[in-house]
Amino acid sequence: MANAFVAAFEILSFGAIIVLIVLGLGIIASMMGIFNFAQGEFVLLGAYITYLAYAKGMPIWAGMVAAPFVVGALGFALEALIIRRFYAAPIVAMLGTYALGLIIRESVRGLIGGFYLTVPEPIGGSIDIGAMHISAWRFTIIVITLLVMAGCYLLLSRTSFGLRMRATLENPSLARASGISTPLMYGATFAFGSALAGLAGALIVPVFSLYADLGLRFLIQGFVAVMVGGVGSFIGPVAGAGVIGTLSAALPWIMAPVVADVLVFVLAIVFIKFRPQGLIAGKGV
Amino acid sequence: MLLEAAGIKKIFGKLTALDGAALSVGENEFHGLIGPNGSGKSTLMKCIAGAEVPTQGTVSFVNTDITAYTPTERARAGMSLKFQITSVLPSLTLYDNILLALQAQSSLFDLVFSRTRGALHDQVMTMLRQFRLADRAFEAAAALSHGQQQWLEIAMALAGKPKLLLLDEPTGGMSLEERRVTGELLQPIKQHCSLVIVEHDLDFIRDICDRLTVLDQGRVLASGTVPEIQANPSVQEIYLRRA
Amino acid sequence: PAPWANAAEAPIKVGIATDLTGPIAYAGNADANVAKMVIKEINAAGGLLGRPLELYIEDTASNESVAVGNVRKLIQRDKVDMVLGGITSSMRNAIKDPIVARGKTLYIYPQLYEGKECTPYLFCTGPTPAQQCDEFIPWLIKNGGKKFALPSANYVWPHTLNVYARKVIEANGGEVVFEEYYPLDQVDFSATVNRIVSNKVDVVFNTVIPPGVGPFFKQLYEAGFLKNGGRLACVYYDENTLNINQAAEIEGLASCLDYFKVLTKENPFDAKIQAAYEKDFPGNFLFAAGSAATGTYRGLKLWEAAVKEAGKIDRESVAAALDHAKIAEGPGGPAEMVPGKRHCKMKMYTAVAKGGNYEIVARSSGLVDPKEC
Amino acid sequence: MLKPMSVVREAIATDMGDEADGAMAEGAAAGQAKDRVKAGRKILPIVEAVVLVAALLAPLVLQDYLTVFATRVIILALFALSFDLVWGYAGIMSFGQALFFGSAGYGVALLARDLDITNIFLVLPAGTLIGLAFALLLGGFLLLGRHPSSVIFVSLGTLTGSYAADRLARGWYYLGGQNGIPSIAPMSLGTYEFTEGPAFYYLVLGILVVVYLLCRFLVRSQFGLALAGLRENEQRIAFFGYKAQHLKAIIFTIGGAVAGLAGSLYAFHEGFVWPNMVGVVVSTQVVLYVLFGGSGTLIGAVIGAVIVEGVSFWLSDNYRDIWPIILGVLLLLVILFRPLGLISFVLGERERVGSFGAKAKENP
Amino acid sequence: MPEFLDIKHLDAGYGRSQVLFDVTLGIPWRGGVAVLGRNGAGKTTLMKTIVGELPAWKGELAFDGRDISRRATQERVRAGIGYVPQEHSVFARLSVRDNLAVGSLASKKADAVDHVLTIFPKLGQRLDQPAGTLSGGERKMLAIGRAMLGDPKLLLLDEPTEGVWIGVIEEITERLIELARTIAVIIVEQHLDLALRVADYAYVLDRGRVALQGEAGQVRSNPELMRYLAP
Ligand SMILES: Nc1ncnc2c1ncn2[C@@H]1O[C@H](COP(=O)(O)OP(=O)(O)OP(=O)(O)O)[C@@H](O)[C@H]1O
Ligand SMILES: Nc1ncnc2c1ncn2[C@@H]1O[C@H](COP(=O)(O)OP(=O)(O)OP(=O)(O)O)[C@@H](O)[C@H]1O
Ligand SMILES: [Mg+2]
Ligand SMILES: [Mg+2]
Repeated sequence: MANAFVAAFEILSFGAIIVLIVLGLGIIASMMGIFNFAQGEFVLLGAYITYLAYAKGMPIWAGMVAAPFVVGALGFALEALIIRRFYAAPIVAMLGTYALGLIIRESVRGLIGGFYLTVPEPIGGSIDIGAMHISAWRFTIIVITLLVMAGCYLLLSRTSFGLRMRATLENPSLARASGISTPLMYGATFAFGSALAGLAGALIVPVFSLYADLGLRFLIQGFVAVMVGGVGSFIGPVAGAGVIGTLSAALPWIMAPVVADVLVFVLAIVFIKFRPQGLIAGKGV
Repeated sequence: MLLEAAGIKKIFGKLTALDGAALSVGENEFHGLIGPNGSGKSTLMKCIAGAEVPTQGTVSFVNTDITAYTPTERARAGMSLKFQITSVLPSLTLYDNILLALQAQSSLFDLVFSRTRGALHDQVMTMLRQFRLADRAFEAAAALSHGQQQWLEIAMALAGKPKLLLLDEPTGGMSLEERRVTGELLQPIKQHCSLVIVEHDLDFIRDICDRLTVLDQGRVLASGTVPEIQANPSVQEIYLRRA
Repeated sequence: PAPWANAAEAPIKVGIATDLTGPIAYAGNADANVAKMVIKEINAAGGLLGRPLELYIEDTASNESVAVGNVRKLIQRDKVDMVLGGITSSMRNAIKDPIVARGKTLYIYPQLYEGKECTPYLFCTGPTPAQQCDEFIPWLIKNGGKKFALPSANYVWPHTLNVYARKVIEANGGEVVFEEYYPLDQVDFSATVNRIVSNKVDVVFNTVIPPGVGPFFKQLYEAGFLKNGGRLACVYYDENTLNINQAAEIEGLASCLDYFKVLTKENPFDAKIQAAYEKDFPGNFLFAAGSAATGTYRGLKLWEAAVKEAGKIDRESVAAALDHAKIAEGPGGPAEMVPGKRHCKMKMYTAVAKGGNYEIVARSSGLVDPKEC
Repeated sequence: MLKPMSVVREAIATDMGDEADGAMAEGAAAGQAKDRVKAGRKILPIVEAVVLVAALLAPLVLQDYLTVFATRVIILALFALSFDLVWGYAGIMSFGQALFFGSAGYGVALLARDLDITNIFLVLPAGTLIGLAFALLLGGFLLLGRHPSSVIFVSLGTLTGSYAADRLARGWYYLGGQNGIPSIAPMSLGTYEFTEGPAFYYLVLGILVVVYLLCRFLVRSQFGLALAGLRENEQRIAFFGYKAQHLKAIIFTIGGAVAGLAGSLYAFHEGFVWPNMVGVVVSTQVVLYVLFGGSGTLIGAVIGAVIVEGVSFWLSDNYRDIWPIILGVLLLLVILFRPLGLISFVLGERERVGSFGAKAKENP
Repeated sequence: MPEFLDIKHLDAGYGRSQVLFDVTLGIPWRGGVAVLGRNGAGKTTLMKTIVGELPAWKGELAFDGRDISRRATQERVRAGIGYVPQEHSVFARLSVRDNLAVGSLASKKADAVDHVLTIFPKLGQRLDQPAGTLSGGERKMLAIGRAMLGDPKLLLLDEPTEGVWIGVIEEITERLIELARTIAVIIVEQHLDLALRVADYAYVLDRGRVALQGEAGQVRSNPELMRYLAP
C-alpha cells in the first residue's frame, strides 16, 4: 500500500515535470505552428539563471523568479529578430530554431565548462509519512505545475489577451483587419512560451543538476507529447505531456527500463497513427 | 441512373447536417442543387465525392455501390469535384495545374516513362484558352484573383474527362456576364458528362439545368424538372421565408 | 627554448585527439591541457632524441564521424608519430582503425575502461575492471554490506564491468540483488530507488552516468538510503563529478581510482604536477582521474621512456620499447606496462566522499595488475 | 513600373504567416522568375556542370588526406540526395533518414564481419536493399492508411523510428552496442581492395553521378510533377484520382534505397559503424545539408553537403573550441537570409520543382 | 472640405507586378460607394491597399484628413476602418462565439453581439462550432457580423454576398442601406442591383484603372458598363 502510494507520487511528479516543460513548447507549437527546437535551450537558460543566482550567493528562489522573466524577454527579442521570418515555412523554422538552440547550448556549455553542477532546492529534504519519504521539492513542483496550468488556461480562455492571441495565430491578416496588433501578439506569445520554459528550467534544475544538454534531453519527448495531445489547442499538449510523462515514469516499474524507453515512443507513434487529431481534437482553448 | 445517393445522413456532433437526403442523376443530365445556407448542399456533394463519410446511406455510381470507396477510387471511376472554397495548387503554374488534372488516371509507368508532356501540351493550352487563362499559363496559380481561380478550378475539374462533374458554387464572385460565359463553357460537356451544380443564382441554374433538387435543413424538399420545382408551393415558401 | 641537439631533424609530432567540444568537453580539454604541460616539460628538458616535440590537437567532438575526419588530418596531413586520445570506448573504436590499421601509427588510449582491447599497437594507460574491483569490492563488503545492487547505464562499459564485479562480489561472499540497465539519458529512477530500498540493499555499485546519476543519487538520498546506512559506490567518481550533487546526497560515496587530488598532501610528486597544472591552466578543467587526465600524463611519459629506450621514432621500435616501458613517478605513483599485454600496472586508491571532499581510506600495497589480454 | 525590391520585402514583412502572405511571396517569386527567364533561362544545368567538373578535378588538386575527406563528403552528398528526393520533391519530412543510411551500414558491416562478404557487387546491392526494405516498412506504416498523414506526424514518426533504432543499436550486443562495429574489412572486387584514396573517390563519384541522373530523370517526369502537386495539397491531388499515398510511399522507398546505398559506402569508407549512424544526430545533419544547399533542386543537396562538411572541417581546424557555435551562427544566417538555400543565389524559383520546360513551345 | 477617404494617384500590386494604376477616388463621410469590375480587375487589390494589407507603391491615401499610407493595418482599423475580406474571412479554428468576440474587442456597446445575432439568427445556432466548419453562406454572415461589431466609420465589403442565399441577401442589403445612412460603406459586389441599391456613387475598375465613375443611376444606365463587366 505504502509502496503503491510512493509509486503514484513518483510517477505523478515526473509527469508534472514533463507537463511543465511541455507547456511552453505546446503553446508555441499549437498556437504559432512552430516546432521550436530551441525550446530545450530556453529550459536550459532558465536553469542556468537559477544557477547563476546560487553561484553569486543570492537566494535561489530569487533566481527562480527571475528566470521566466529573463528568458521571456530573450524570447521576445528573438521573436522580433529571427523567428518572425519563419512563420510561413514551418520546416525552415524547425531548422532555424535548431541552429538557434545549438548556439545557445554551446555557449552555455562554454560558460559552465561542460560540467554537471548542482543547485540546491529552496525547499529541501523530504516529507516523511511513516516509513515513506516524499521529496519536498518534487511535491512543490507538482503544486506549482498545477497552478501554472490553471493560470495559463484562464489566461488563454478567459481574457481578451488570450482571445487576441488565438485570433492572431489563427489568421494574422484577418486579426490585423480586426484591429489587433499582430507583431506584438506574436512577440508576446513567443515570449510567454519561452518564459514558461524558463520557469520549467528553474524549477527542475535542483532535481536534475545543471548541464548543457539538460533541455535537449526533454525535447523529443516534448514533441511526441504535443503530438499525442493534439496540436492546435492549449489543453491537448498538456494532456499529452501528462500521459507521456506518467507513462515514461510508470513503465520502468513493470518492465526493463531500456525496453520501456523505446516502448513509450513506439506506443505514442502508433497512437497518433490511429488518432491523428490527438487525445483532444484541436478546438477550444 | 448514373448516380444514386439514397438515405444520406450526416451528423456532426449535435448537428444533423443531412437527414436522409437523396440525389439521383441520369446520364448527360445537368442537375441543380439548391437550398438555403447551411441546408447541407456542400455536405451532400462531399459525401458523394468522398470528402466526407456519411453517417448513414449509400452512394452508387454507374450501378456500383461506391459508399466505401476512397476519393481517389471515386475519381478514377469518373467523378470530379470542384470545392466551394477554391483549392488550386498555389505555387504551381496554371499549366502544371491543368497538366496534373489531365493525367490523373495515368499508370505509374506512364507517369515515369512516357513523354505525355508533349502529347498533352495542346490539350492543356486549349483548356487554358477556353477559360481565358492562356496568357497567364506560366504564372503561379496563387497570383490569380478569386474569380480567376474559380475558372481554373472548373478547368481542372473538367480536364479529367469525368463522367460526373460536381461543381460547388462555381460562379461565386463572378459578374452576370461572366456567369453567362461560364454557362456557355459548360454546355458542350453535356455530350459526355453529367453535372451536379450547387448555385444560389436561380436564373443561372434555370438556364443550364434539366432537373433540380431543393434541400432544406438536410432533407430533400423537392426534386424534379425546373418548371415543376418553380411551381412547387413548399419551395416557394422557403424562398419567402427569412433565413 | 632549449637548444636541440638534433635540431636539424624535423620535430617529433605528437597527436592528441580528444573531446574539445560536446558533452564531455570538460574531460577532453583537461586531457589536452595535460598534453600541453607534458610536452612543454619534455621540450624544456631538451626534447626527445635531441629533437623538439610538436603537439597537434584535434577535436573528436563526441561525434565519431567528425572524429574520424579529424584523426585522418592528424595521420594523413600532419603525419604524427603517435596519437593519444579518445575518451569513450565508442570513440576509441571509431578512431583506432584509422590510426592503427589504416594509418599505421601508434595509439595510446588513456581512459579507464571495460578492458578487452587487445589490438596491436594500441596501448591502454587507464585502469581496467580488475584494477578497479579487485581491492575495492572486498573493501565495500567489509564497509558496506553483502547485498549489492548494480544499477547501470546501458552501454558496453557497465555491462562488462558488471560481469567482472559480480564475479568478485560473489567470490567474496557478497550477493547481487539486482543488475539493471537504463537508457543513457534516463533521468527518473523512482522504480529503481524503490527496488533498492525495498530489497534492503547495502551497497549500490553504480555505473549510471551523467546526466542520470545526479537525479539518481538525489532520489536515493531522498528515499532515505544513506540515512539507513546504505553505501554508494561508483568507480568513475573523481573531483569533477563531486559537484553533480550536493555534498549531503553523496556522503560516504566510495570510489576507486588511480589518483585523487588529496594525494598531493602525502605525495610530493603529485603535489608537483598538480601545482604545475594549476599554474598553467587555472580554469575549470581539473586534473582528475575520471577524465583520463592522469592516463594521459602516464601515457605520454611511458611513451617518452619508450622513445628514449628505442632511440628511434618508427612505430615498430617504439612499440617494442613501450611494451615494457616504466616510469618511476606519475600521478598516484609509479607505473609500468605489463609486457605483451599493452596495459598498465599502477597503484589504486579507494576514497570516500566526506563533506564534498575525498578522503583516502585504502590503497593498494603495490602496483595492481590490469589482468587484460 | 518596377518597384524596388525593398518594397516587396516590406510587403512580405508586414504580412507574415498567413495564406495571403504565402500567396504574395509566391507572387514575388514568380515575378523574379520571369525576369530570370528573360535573362537567360537554364541556370541549373550550368551549375550541375560546374559541380561535376570540380568534382572530377578535385583529387588532382587536393592533398591525399583531403581526397579521402572529399570521398566521404561525396558519400554524404549521395545521402543528402536521398533526403532531397523525399523532402524537396514529395514534401515528406523524413527526420529519420539516417535510419536507412545506418541500417544499411550495419547490414554490410555484419556481412563483412560475420560472413566475410566484401565483394562490391554483393555489398552495395545488399545495402541498397536494406535501405529500401526499412523505408518500405516505415513508409508503409507512416504514409499509407485511412487518414492522410500530416507533415508533422511523418516527421515525428520518422524521427522516432530513427531514435528507437539508435536506442536499439546501443543496447544490442550483437551489433556492438554503444561501441558499434569497428575495423570493417575493405570493399573488394576480386582481389582488388578499395582502400581510401583516389580510386575510392572516383568509384563513389561515379555512383553519385549515375544516381543523380536517375533521380533527375525521375523528378522531371510527370511523376515528379505529381509529387510537386502532392506537396502543395495532398487532398486535392487525391481528388484528381492520383493514388497520392502510394506515390509518396514509392518515393519514400526510393529515398530509402539511395540512403542505403550511401550508408553501405560510408561503412566501408570509414571502416566502422556506430549507433549515431542510425540516430537523430545524423538524421538532422542530412536535413541541414539539404536546407543549406537548397531543397528541391538535387544539385542543392550535393552543394549543401559539400559546403556544410567543408565548413565544419575548416572551422574545427581553425576555431577548435568554439566551432559548433560558429557553425550554428552560419546556419542561422543562411536560414534567415537564404531560406531557399545557397543555391538560390544563382537559381530562380522557377527552375525548382514543379516547373518543367514546356514554355519554350508556347512562346515562339 | 476633403473627402473622408481620399485616394489620389494610387499605384499598388504584388511583388513586382503592378495591379492598380493611378487610381483616384473619394469616399464621402457617409453613404455607400460601389466598386465594380470584372474578375481580376483589381477590386480586391484596392481593398487590401486601403486597409494596408498591401503597401501603396505611390500616391496618397488620406483617411479622416490624415495620411495613413504608412500606417499598419491594425492602426487603420483602430482608426475606424472595418474590412470584410473576400477570402479567409473568419478565424477558422475559433468558435463562432470567439469570432464575434474578436470583432467586439474594440466595441463599447454591450448588446452589439446580440444585435448581430438578431440579424443573422443562423449564427445563433452555431455559436460553439469552429467557424471553419460553417457552410459557405454562414461564413459570410459571420464575417459581416464580425466587421460590423467593430463600430467602423468606414466599412469595406469585398463581395459580402457571394454564396449567400437570396433570402439572406435581402436582409444584408437592408442592413447595409441602413448602415450607409450613418457611416461610409465601400462595397465590391457582383450583384449589380444590390450594389447600386446600397451605393449612391460607383466606380468601375478596368485592368487596374478607374474606367467609369458617377452617380449610381448614371453608371447603371451607362452603355459602356456591360463592356467593362464582361469577361
Ligand atoms: N465539420 C462540420 N462540423 C460541424 N458542422 C458542420 C461541419 N460541416 C458542416 N457543418 C454544418 O452543416 C450544415 C450544412 O453545411 P453545408 O456546408 O453542407 O451547407 P450548404 O448547404 O453548402 O450551405 P451554403 O450554401 O452556405 O454553402 C451547416 O449548418 C454547417 O454549419
Ligand atoms: N498574390 C498575387 N500575386 C500576383 N498577382 C496577383 C495576386 N493576387 C491577385 N493578382 C493579380 O492582380 C489582379 C487583380 O486581382 P484582384 O484580386 O484585385 O481582382 P478582383 O477584381 O478582386 O477579381 P475577382 O472579382 O476575381 O475577385 C489579377 O490580375 C490577379 O491575377
Ligand atoms: Mg456550401
Ligand atoms: Mg476579388
